[in-house]
Amino acid sequence: MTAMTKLKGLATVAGFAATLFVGGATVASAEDITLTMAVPDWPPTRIMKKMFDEQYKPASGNKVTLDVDFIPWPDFYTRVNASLTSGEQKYNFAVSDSQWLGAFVEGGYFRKVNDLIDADPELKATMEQMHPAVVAAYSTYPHKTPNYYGFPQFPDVIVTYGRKDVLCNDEEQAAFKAKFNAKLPCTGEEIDDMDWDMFEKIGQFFMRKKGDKLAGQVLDDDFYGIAYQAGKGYDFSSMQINGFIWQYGGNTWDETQIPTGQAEGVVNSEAAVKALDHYLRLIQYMPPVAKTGTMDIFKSDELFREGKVAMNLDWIGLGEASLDPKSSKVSDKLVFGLMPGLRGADGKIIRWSNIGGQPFVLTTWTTDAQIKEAMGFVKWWLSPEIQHQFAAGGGQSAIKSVYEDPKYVTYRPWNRAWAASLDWQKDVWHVPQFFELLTQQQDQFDLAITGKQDAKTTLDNIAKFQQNLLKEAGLIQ
Amino acid sequence: MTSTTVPAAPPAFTAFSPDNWRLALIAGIVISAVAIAALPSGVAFWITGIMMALVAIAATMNAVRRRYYGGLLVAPAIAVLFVMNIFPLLWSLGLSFFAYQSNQQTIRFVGLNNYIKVLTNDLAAKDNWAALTNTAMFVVFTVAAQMVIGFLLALLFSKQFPLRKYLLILVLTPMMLSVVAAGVFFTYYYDPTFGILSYIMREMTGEQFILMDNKAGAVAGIVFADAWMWSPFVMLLVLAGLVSVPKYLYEAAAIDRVSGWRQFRTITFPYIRGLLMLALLFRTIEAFKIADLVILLTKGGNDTMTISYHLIRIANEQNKTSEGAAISYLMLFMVIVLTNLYLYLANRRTQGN
Amino acid sequence: MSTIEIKKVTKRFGDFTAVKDADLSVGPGEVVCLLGPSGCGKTTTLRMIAGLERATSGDVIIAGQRMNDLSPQKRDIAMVFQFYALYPALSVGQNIAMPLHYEKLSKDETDKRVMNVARIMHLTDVLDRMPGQISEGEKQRLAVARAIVRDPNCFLFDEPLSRLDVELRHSMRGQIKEVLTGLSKATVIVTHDQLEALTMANRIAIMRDGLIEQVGTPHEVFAKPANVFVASFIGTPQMNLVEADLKSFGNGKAAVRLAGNDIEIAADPAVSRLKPSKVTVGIRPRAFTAASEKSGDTIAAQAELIEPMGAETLIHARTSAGGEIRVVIPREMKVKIGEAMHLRPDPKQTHFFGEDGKAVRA
Amino acid sequence: MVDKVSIWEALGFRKASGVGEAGWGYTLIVAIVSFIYFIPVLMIIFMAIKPQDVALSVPPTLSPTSLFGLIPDAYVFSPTLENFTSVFSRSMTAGGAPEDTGFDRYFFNSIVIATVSVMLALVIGTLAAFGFSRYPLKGNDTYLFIILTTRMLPAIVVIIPVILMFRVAGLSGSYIGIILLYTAFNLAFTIWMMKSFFDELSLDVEDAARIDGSSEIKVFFKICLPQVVAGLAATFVFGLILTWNEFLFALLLSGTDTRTVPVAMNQAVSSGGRGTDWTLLAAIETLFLIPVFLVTFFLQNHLLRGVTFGTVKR
Repeated sequence: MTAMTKLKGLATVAGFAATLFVGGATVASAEDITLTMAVPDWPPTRIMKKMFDEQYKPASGNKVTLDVDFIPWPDFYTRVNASLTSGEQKYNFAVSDSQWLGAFVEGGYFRKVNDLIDADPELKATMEQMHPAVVAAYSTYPHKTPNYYGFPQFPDVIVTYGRKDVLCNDEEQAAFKAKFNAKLPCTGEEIDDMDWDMFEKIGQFFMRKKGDKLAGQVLDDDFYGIAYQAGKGYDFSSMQINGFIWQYGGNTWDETQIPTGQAEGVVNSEAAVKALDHYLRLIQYMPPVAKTGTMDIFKSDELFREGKVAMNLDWIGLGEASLDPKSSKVSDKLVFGLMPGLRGADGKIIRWSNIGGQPFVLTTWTTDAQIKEAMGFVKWWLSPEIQHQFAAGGGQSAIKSVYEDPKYVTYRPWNRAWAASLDWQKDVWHVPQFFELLTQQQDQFDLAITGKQDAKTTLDNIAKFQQNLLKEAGLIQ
Repeated sequence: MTSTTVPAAPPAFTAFSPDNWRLALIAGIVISAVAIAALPSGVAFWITGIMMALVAIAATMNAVRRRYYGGLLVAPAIAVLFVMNIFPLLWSLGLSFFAYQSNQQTIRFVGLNNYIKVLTNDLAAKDNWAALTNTAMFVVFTVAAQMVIGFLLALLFSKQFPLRKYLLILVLTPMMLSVVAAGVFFTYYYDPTFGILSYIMREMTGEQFILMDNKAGAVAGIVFADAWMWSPFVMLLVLAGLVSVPKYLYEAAAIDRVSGWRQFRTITFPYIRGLLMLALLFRTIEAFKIADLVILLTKGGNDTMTISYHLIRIANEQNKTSEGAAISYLMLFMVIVLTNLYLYLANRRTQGN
Repeated sequence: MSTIEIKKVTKRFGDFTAVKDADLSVGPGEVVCLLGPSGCGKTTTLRMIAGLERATSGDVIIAGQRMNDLSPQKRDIAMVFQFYALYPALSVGQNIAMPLHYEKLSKDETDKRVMNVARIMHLTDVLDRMPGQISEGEKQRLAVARAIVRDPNCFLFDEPLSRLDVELRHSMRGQIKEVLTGLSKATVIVTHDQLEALTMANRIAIMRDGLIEQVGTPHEVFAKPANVFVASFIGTPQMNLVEADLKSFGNGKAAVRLAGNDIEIAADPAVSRLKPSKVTVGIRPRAFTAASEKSGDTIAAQAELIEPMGAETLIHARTSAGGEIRVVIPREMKVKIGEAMHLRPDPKQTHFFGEDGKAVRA
Repeated sequence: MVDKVSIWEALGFRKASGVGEAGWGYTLIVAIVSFIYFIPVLMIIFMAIKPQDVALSVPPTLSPTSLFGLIPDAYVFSPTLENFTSVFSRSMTAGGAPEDTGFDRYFFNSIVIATVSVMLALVIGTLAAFGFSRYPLKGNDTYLFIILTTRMLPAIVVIIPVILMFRVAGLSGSYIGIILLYTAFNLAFTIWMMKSFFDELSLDVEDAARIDGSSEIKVFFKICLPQVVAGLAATFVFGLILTWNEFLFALLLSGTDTRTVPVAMNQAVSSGGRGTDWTLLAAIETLFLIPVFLVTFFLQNHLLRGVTFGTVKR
């Protein structure tokens, strides 16, 4: 080895070491602004990043880079929570679930954006165009107060996924008529008018064993009527159960009721017990995985896509996979409608549901220069043209002018249920204790779902826990 | 050590020499303290770092001149461990005496209150104790299963036979899988609709089979997956012990007409005892931390909550940092007691002979 | 009856033949040494008798019973291993007791027999120690003790003394021989040390490259080596083996040209069967007498190197043909380096080997 | 003369002798056991080559080949390599064009981070182990036990101070930070393993070398180290397996550029707005298995020769 090659080798090694040391750190010059954003890794965020890269031109003329950290969904909270609470100060923007707001606002991580909205009439107008349910859920803390923190990234609601091929089959229609003296819902409109009783009948009707006939064909595996979320993880039963409770006239505690609101007597009210009982009663018509407490939103979606159930209640956000023939056996047999409701004495359906979806928020350590660019980005994102593009690419928009545009329903088959659903969406607590409340509630619901305790005990336990916890936190007096 | 020359005497405290670590330490502490007090944290961090490096250099020089080889050799490891592990652990230990939630800005000294709370509080303690009992159950079941399966597999592979190398790698593969992927795939194997297990059971009995709908099944499912993944670890250690037994001992035993069981007890076992101990030690430590598989397979349902999963909920999801620290230190205490018990028993048996 | 017999036993490992058509029989009370350089197949032969290796072909017969297919456990034999194979986790006493477990004796009986053997082997003081804590000599005695604690069909020893120092080896030789004499069992000892074999064995089987070259009493293999190999292997200093031309044979004397000298030497009548040809003449170093001057039966040589060995002196001498011969002469005779010698071989101790290397004897 | 061959011998079971050796018959038994043990892995590998539409079919498809008609058609799928391509490039938005998923980078990261940190732990840990073994400090066993305790707590307990420290030191999202952390993570096992190896070595050889005038450094490198090569290999493999699949630290401390495969793998666990993408997950796991599988395979002989040491002492 000559001295020269030795030197070269050394230089290479040193260069590599330097790369290792510096790692991913980016060197920014004066007019380059980088916005770092923590988002869950899924199409609605991927498409946002793509649209930004392809189309966004900042009005300021600065070179703005959106550095998006796509974090897989299962670890998203863990990553974001650890980053925020440890003081890593890594992200300027974070997509947040609506329930997280309180925890991170109280911790001082999420920046209040009222001043930014007020300073910009255009943005203020856009916010006023936003559906109030979405604003309340995604932006406000305490819930429903005019303290704004976030902007919708992907708003979401639960809708009914149905299978046209079995629902509209003549034989099945006739058999259903014969059995229940009612019309088996087949079209979107018929599904829109479906109440829980009808949903239950459909569940019961489509319970088939291997070898039975379904829509004229012999089944090579068991078939089940219905599916909805009944899993122990995260919020994978509360989001459905809350809908039942509200429809029955029951209530949940949330911070809008401070200081007089109580958990005991409210959370475990008679109406709520009846609602939970109703929810539990339908589980028998679901695939057997529901008995294990792992029937989450993904499992029910998977069962539906694999053609194991006739109907599924799930978030719109999971819809794309059903449409894709590669991941769905029912991609050409889909029909969508509203989530069922409870038929009231007047024959009208009482509707309530828990809103899903995520806002994105600004963090408190974002600098003024970054905020300026960030607001430019937000305005661009919420502009009707971009919202239309987003919806066309599989997203949803909560801006009135967008979702009321006749074009909107043509983007995706479930969009016909979108605008109507928005009106009866509610959200749960946004308090910092949300995860404790949620975890305990999910644990209790799981016991009920897996048949280990009845609805009354379940709700009593939840009420008692919430009462204690919230009292300790000074939220209940 | 066979050193012939006498090491140099330690330098006088005031001497300005590169091996005067005492002086360096004092100077380092003073300068760092000033820096931390007066400068922004980013700058102070680096100044403190440089000071620590200087002290380290002085200590090293001192060790070289006085021939403290043991200290010199161990120092880098201790340094890395201190920065990356022990310091954070002490930080957590400190936090366990405060009321602190990582998502709030307040902190307040509460002494042992966190410990008292996690052990006796109406709301918190019940979950802790339940999770602890379950963890104990998992530790017993999965460690026992791993030891037995690992041991039997090792016996199987202790002979020389054709293709041994290729078959051994098959058995070793499970522990190379990522726990998440393995766990997710076990949810598929156990799935009552799509899974192979339920399919086979139904083909055999004609009845629908749901493994995870009761505690026994859920525990069995988790233990099976965990034991399947980690038995190869035990196997490899035991196998190493088995192949290290000199062959002539078995030949002598054959000549002496020693029965199989006695042969195992008096010849084989003494050779693998140390390795079994190491396997038991590391597997027990790991089993105490079991959480991933529980999260993936049951989410703690069917009464399968473990202390480690509980800890993740408390410390990460609910941000109750100091309460989590208290739980983890109680847990650490138990693991230390248990591992020391192992080591004590192991050493007593060794000395007994 | 305690006997061992192997008939036409062959062992192959793949392409390699370790032992070929070995025949050997050991009578009750007889001690046979398998002697040979390392790699000659002697240990393999022993292991086949023990059942630790399976004979590829041939018969292994112990106590009159063919045992090829039996495992070592069923052969009822005792063996002392080269590295003793002491059970490291058991005390000395437990080690000795190990072979007795099979017999399911009472504890008292076991203890009695262990004590008895320990006394014979001088191990009573160390019974409670671990094998790692005793001396090399004690380890060796322990290995023997473990073998003789029971009453087996036969005894097998694999290089029993190879790990001991010279002094210990000497005393152990005697001890083992003494113990074996009292037991009247068929015994096979594997060794590469001819002194060990000569002193301990009733008969010696000399092996080379998997073949048994000669079986005989220590005296036979020394006095009447069957071939060049045995001749060269047995005896110290090594026998002189000199290439020679056999010219004629008459009057019980052979005329040979040997190391540059034409000599006549009395020889076995069987030598007459040989045609005039190349032969190898073997003469032990002690079989020379130094003559004062050259004659028809002396070999001329020049002393080159002188090694005093105490009672005797070993001289390496250069013959006129250039070859070297070793001569042992009494201490009293003084020879200087460079001095010319006339060496007269003792005809009775002179061996003729044919071109095939085999001894020519009546 | 050839012995009569019994049926057992023909099958490879030797009746007598050959202590510790067995033939093809034994291989057959072990092969069956090993295969059964391997089935769950095999099913992952098969999932990786299944077309997406049969991924969750009932009955489960079990084999890419009918094995000459041995397996009924219902259980057979036709293999495809498509899933492996989609690990590296696939559409990330609804109906979008295939784009780079970054997995090439993640694989590179995993390889660099795991290899460097395990090697580093091996160097530092071996030195420390040698120190603990040859120059026992006062309270040696206590130090060793404290080192062991660093493995006893779930990572979640130490993570917050570590994140903070990384931010202050500017190590967030850099290779050096995660590598140092993994080095520490591996040290406990490395030190305990290597100390056991050093404890087993005969001191006579080392003393002889010292008397011959070798320096301590020479004694370590020329005398001790060559004797524990097997141990180094074994420790490397164990360390690699543990580091390779480490998840939590990687999730919380790696940046977008230093993300490792186990973190990115969860893309497929909850993939593109749905639950698990089984074939994709299987393909990632299968690819991810290959490097560590090969390393283990090639160091296997060392693993067996290597891991031999005495009783754990406290």
